[in-house]
Amino acid sequence: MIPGMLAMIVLPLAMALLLLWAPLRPWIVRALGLAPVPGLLLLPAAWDGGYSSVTLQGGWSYVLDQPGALLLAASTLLWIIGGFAASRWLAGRRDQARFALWWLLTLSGSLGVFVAGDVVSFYALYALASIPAYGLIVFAGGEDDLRAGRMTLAAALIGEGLILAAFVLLAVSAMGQGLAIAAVMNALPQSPYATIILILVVAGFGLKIGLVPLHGWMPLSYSAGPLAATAVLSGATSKAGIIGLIRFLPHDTAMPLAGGLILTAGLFSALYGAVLGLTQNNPRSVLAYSSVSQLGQMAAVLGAGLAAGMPGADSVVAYYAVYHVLTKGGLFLLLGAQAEGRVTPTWQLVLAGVMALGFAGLPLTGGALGKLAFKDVAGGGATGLLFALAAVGSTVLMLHFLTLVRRATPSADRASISAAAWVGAVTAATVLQWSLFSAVTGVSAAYALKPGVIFELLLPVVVGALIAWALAATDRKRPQLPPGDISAHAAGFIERASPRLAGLATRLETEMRRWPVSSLALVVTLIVLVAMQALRVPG
Amino acid sequence: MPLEALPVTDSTAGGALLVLAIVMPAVALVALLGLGGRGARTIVAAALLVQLLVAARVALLVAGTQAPLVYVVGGFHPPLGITLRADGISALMMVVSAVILAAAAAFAWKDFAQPRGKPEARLSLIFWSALLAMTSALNLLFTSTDLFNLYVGLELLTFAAIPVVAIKGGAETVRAALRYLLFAVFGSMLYLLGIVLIYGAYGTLATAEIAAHVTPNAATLAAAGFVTVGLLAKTALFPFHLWLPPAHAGAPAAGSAVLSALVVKGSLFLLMRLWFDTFPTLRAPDDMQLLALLGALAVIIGSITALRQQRLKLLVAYSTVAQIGYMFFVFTLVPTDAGDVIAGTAWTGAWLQVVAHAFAKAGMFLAAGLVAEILGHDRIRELGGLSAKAPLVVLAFAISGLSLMGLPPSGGFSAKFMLLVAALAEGHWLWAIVIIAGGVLAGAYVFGVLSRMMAAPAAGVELATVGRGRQLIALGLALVALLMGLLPLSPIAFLTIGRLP
Amino acid sequence: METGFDLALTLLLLGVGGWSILARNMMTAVIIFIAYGLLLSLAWVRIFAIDVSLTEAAIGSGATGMLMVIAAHKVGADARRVVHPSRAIHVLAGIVAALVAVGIAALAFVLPGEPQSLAGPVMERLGDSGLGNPVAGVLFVYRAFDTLLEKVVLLLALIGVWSLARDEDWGGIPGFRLFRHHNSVLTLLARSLPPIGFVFAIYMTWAGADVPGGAFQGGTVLAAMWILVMVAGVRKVPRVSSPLLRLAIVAGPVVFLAIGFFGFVMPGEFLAYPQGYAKPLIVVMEIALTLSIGVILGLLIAGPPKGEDAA
Amino acid sequence: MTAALLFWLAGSGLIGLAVYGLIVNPHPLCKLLALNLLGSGVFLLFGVIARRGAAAGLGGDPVPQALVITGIVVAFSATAIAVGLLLRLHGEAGVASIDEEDDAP
Repeated sequence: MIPGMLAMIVLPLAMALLLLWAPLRPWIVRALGLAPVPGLLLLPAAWDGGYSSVTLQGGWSYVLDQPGALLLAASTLLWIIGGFAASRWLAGRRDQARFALWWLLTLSGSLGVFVAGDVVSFYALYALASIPAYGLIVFAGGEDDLRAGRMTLAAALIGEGLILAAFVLLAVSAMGQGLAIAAVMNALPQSPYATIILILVVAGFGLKIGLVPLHGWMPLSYSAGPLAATAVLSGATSKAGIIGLIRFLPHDTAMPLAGGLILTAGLFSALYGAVLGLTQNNPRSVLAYSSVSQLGQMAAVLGAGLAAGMPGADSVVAYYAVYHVLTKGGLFLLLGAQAEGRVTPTWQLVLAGVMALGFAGLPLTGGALGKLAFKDVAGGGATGLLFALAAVGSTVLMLHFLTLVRRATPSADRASISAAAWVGAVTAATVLQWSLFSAVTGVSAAYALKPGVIFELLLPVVVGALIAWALAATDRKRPQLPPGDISAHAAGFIERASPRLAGLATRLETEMRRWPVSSLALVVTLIVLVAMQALRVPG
Repeated sequence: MPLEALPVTDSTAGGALLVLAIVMPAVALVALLGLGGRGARTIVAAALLVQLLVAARVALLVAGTQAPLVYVVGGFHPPLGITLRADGISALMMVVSAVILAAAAAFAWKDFAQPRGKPEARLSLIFWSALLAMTSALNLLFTSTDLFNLYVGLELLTFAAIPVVAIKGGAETVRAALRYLLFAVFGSMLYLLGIVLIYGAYGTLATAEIAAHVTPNAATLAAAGFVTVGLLAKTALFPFHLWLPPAHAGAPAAGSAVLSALVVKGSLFLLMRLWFDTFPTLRAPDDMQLLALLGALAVIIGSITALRQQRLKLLVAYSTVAQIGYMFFVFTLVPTDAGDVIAGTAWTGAWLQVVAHAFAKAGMFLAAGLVAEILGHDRIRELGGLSAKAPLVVLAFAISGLSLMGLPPSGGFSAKFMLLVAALAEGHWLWAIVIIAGGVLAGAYVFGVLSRMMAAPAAGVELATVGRGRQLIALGLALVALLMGLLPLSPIAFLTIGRLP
Repeated sequence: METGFDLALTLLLLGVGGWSILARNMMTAVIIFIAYGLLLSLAWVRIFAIDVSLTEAAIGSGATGMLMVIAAHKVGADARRVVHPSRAIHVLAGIVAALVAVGIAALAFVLPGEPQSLAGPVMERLGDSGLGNPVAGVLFVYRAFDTLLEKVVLLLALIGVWSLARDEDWGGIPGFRLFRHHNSVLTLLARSLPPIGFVFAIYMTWAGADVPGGAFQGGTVLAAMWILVMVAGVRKVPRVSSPLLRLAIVAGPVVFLAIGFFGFVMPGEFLAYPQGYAKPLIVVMEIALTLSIGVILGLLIAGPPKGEDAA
Repeated sequence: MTAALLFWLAGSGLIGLAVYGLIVNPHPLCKLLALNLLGSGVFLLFGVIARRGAAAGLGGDPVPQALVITGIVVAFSATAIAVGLLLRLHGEAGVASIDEEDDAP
């Protein structure tokens, strides 16, 4: 286990370093799909649910538990598939090495973050998973790419800042007990800063998973950059936010209020993403809204678990995420394959449709298994109804996506991602999901085949399909919103206002830099400093 | 009323090393001037090598005995004479400055060569003399315990920095040097006024004696104010940074590296020495909020200004303005009761910031110098093609940037983390927000530059080739900053060896 | 009577100092500043600091004044071209400057307790060194380390000035920024004064061990003589690369360092003098320093080397 | 001791004047002059402190007096470098100004 964990983090970094040596570059570019291979060593842990950890010199520690292993398994497979797709796509392109560099850095962080066992490692690997993505998004250098890259980078850096604040407060709360995640989380319930830590954790990781209203960057980001990159970013690296919530929300303590709020925020995101996605005409943007919706459901389940104090919620959410990792990545790869210039064969459209409806819980798909697994945690009643509504929304959204895919005119881009890539990814999703069901839930997978269960799952899909049909039949022009809707408006406002603010700061700086002002300030500082001290000392 | 005498501290074994650290560069300087510039590099190499050995030996002795090294010059004890003393932080800074000076010298080795068989060259004589004088002055500032002796050290450091700034000629750099000189001399005059008042009040200039008798009377408070403000001017804390960006951007790369990494730290070191060791009872963390406020402004405004620079060297220089700001939180963050965990954390964080910034910034300035050499300019918009041509330079810049942004593993992260822990544990929310915001802004400007470096080259641009050796020097310095991040995040005992009370 | 004199001197100092700050014409300001320096050395006599008074007259007023006159002569026309800060800055500057002045003045009345002094300890051990002048004792015995470093500062000032030469002029002759007069009176003075000045400089240095005076005062006299000779064109100005000139520059610091290091051997401390040899060693050192200081001061005033044609 | 008090006041006043001149006088040579005035004021204060410490048969404490001598030399060194810089700047730019924006067209 332990060598596997380290190799998984170090191998991509080592490959990135070897890019310095020009003769090796073509080979490394060709081997992108091999970089995540050490992660396969850790695959068994997803089934056995064991727990292993190691602490290195200097307090760096790494752990492997079931939620981490589940996310890791799916992400490793997606990175391998994506890596081979990317290598093929890169063949003969200029600047291959640059793409490979950012790819490998993101890969190291994206997989490493699932096994980070202490606050510092987590922070470092999380940053590695988030920040280098910028290089992938702006790879082609177009105006839209640059804007999307800037937004993504801003979201990543601000997220880093929020998380750092949370981590420092955790360290302060657990002063003297080390920085292992387990240790600091133990101290959380007694911490005077517990509320603010929770707020920072939810906001910081919420930014990563596009929790409404922090979702504005996601449609922009997923609409730009090469599709091979978008596939891994949307499928794998977005789960850094999920593992963050899993690790840094309390496990053993029931927190009804905090949990309830997270549940509400997650459900709101789930519905919001499903509805607002319908206003988009770009299939990439639609998939992004679907991510907002799906990741929102995962957050909601974690919130429900926190409210009830159910530690099992972590594994369940990770299990549900497995399907999203590979299928979301797969659908982006489909768009890449589609752009090849051929008409998409019908069997592919059907397969894509089935897999996409898996997000809505279409029976027998991996997604349906995920929904069955978290049903107990999510609970029934009003919450259950809302989850069902989200499934209805997902159905409508995914059918909208399929219409767009069918209608899409193949672009002139000479992209060449093989259809095998996306088919492989969705197949892996289904296989993993079926084979893991009993390991995670303790219930035989046959449960999913019961007619009652199938009916219950089918209902929202049918309702959604009817709504979609009704929408299509009315033929009313649907409202169009810019990708990222209100949040993009807000970001746009900040984008326009910030140069003005920065201009103000630089003007102030220029003014202060003039000799008379600066020297005057020096003497004023002297007077204030002495006066402050003198006032404190009586007499 | 003569002050009651303190127990006399005699020279310790190895104390003479401190004299060597200060005087050997001066000997080399005299030899350089006397023999002419022709043997300059040999003399400098020997002097810096001795310096490295001396600094390492001092650090080992301090660590070994867990006690400071002391040397009573001429055998005359204070208050009449001058005593040199190296505690943990002195030893640390001696090692840091010896390493960075040696690296900068190696980097500048070819640029400031004396052409064989030609008459003595100006560049060679001036640059190497200034570098030697800087070495001497820095060691003096790190070890002297006499306030007037320290004044001479401050001036020596400034006068050594001026030729490095002005060496390239041209109206811009000469103006920068003049600004620097006049503002720095203003600062030293205020400092001198402060120590005049201290002598008037206590009849001694030895820090240990002052620390033992200091009382918060009017003269002492005024003195502390003058001394502090004078040193602020020399440290270029915002808004007293008017001289720093043009001076640090105008010097040759190796010079900029030393100026940004070490020279501003000389006066900062003295400021910390004064408030923590000379007037420890005078320091009320609440009154120091003013310094923290200026530090916060430096972080925010310096970073934003860096973000908007068009020239790489100016961006790096403004990053120094911002990074200096972090160091001023220490005056508020270290609580007065010694031995406190928070105190140790803040203290260690501040010194890590000083050292990590020294290495990262030296690496970054050297990288920026190589960039300018490769492209023939340093306009940020036109940095394209660098990553393909000189990946090591880009790597050096990136790693230095990592430390400045405060991402782990790097010394910059450890420093920022510990400062944050101290700030939040004491409820200084505002300063914590500033520290975090500064990291976000640093991320923005470092990434802005990196993405330009990664871009495709503009058509028809000729890129020059630079030597592998100098690229490795820049990279090596950056890597030191990175490896510092592997230290455990807890107070470092070495930094408290020999601290007064 | 004496108080009246002191009061008048105080008012004069403030008046003349203020005038030099407020004068619009730079040359006027500089000449007033020189006069101010002379008044100040008078003040130093009044507070029993003869050594300082001599130094102030020689360096603070003389050498500094000379540098500033040269500068004002060259850049005087700038006065019309620089922009003055706004009225608000003037007012604020006036307020804060007044606050600082009043604050410092107020400290005169609250300096704590009895005056502190090291006069006693200085005199107590001065006998060991054989010196008669306590100020020389402080400079060369107790705080010789400061004095040694101050010599390095002086060398560095020279490096700083030389760094401003253009590369093609390097190795050339320090450009006397003074006007070259081939004037018979000047030539006569330049031929007759230096021998007297030289003797006087050596005397001042040698006497400095026991009575006010010393290397700096002597060095200034020497520098003045040298400059006179150069300006009158009686002797050629040496090149900055001349080995002899370099030797003269470093002679003082070399002797100082050598004696300092010899202290390690005997009596075992850096910058300590062997029992009984203090005074002769100090006198030797001071004479070497006088030479170096004279040459360095002259070179600092002469400025960076200029091309052959400019000399 | 009235001389000491009077000269202390003179020193304070000179420092105030110099600070004012340093802030408002735009030309670097004027600033340099103000700096020298500031220095002389500081030295004078030190001289007064020496005078207060008259003891052991001396008219003043010799330690501050010696330090002032060193201080004067250091201040002179600064002046020499500054004059060199401002003359070079004058030569390069045609006018010696310290703020770029002070260069009136």
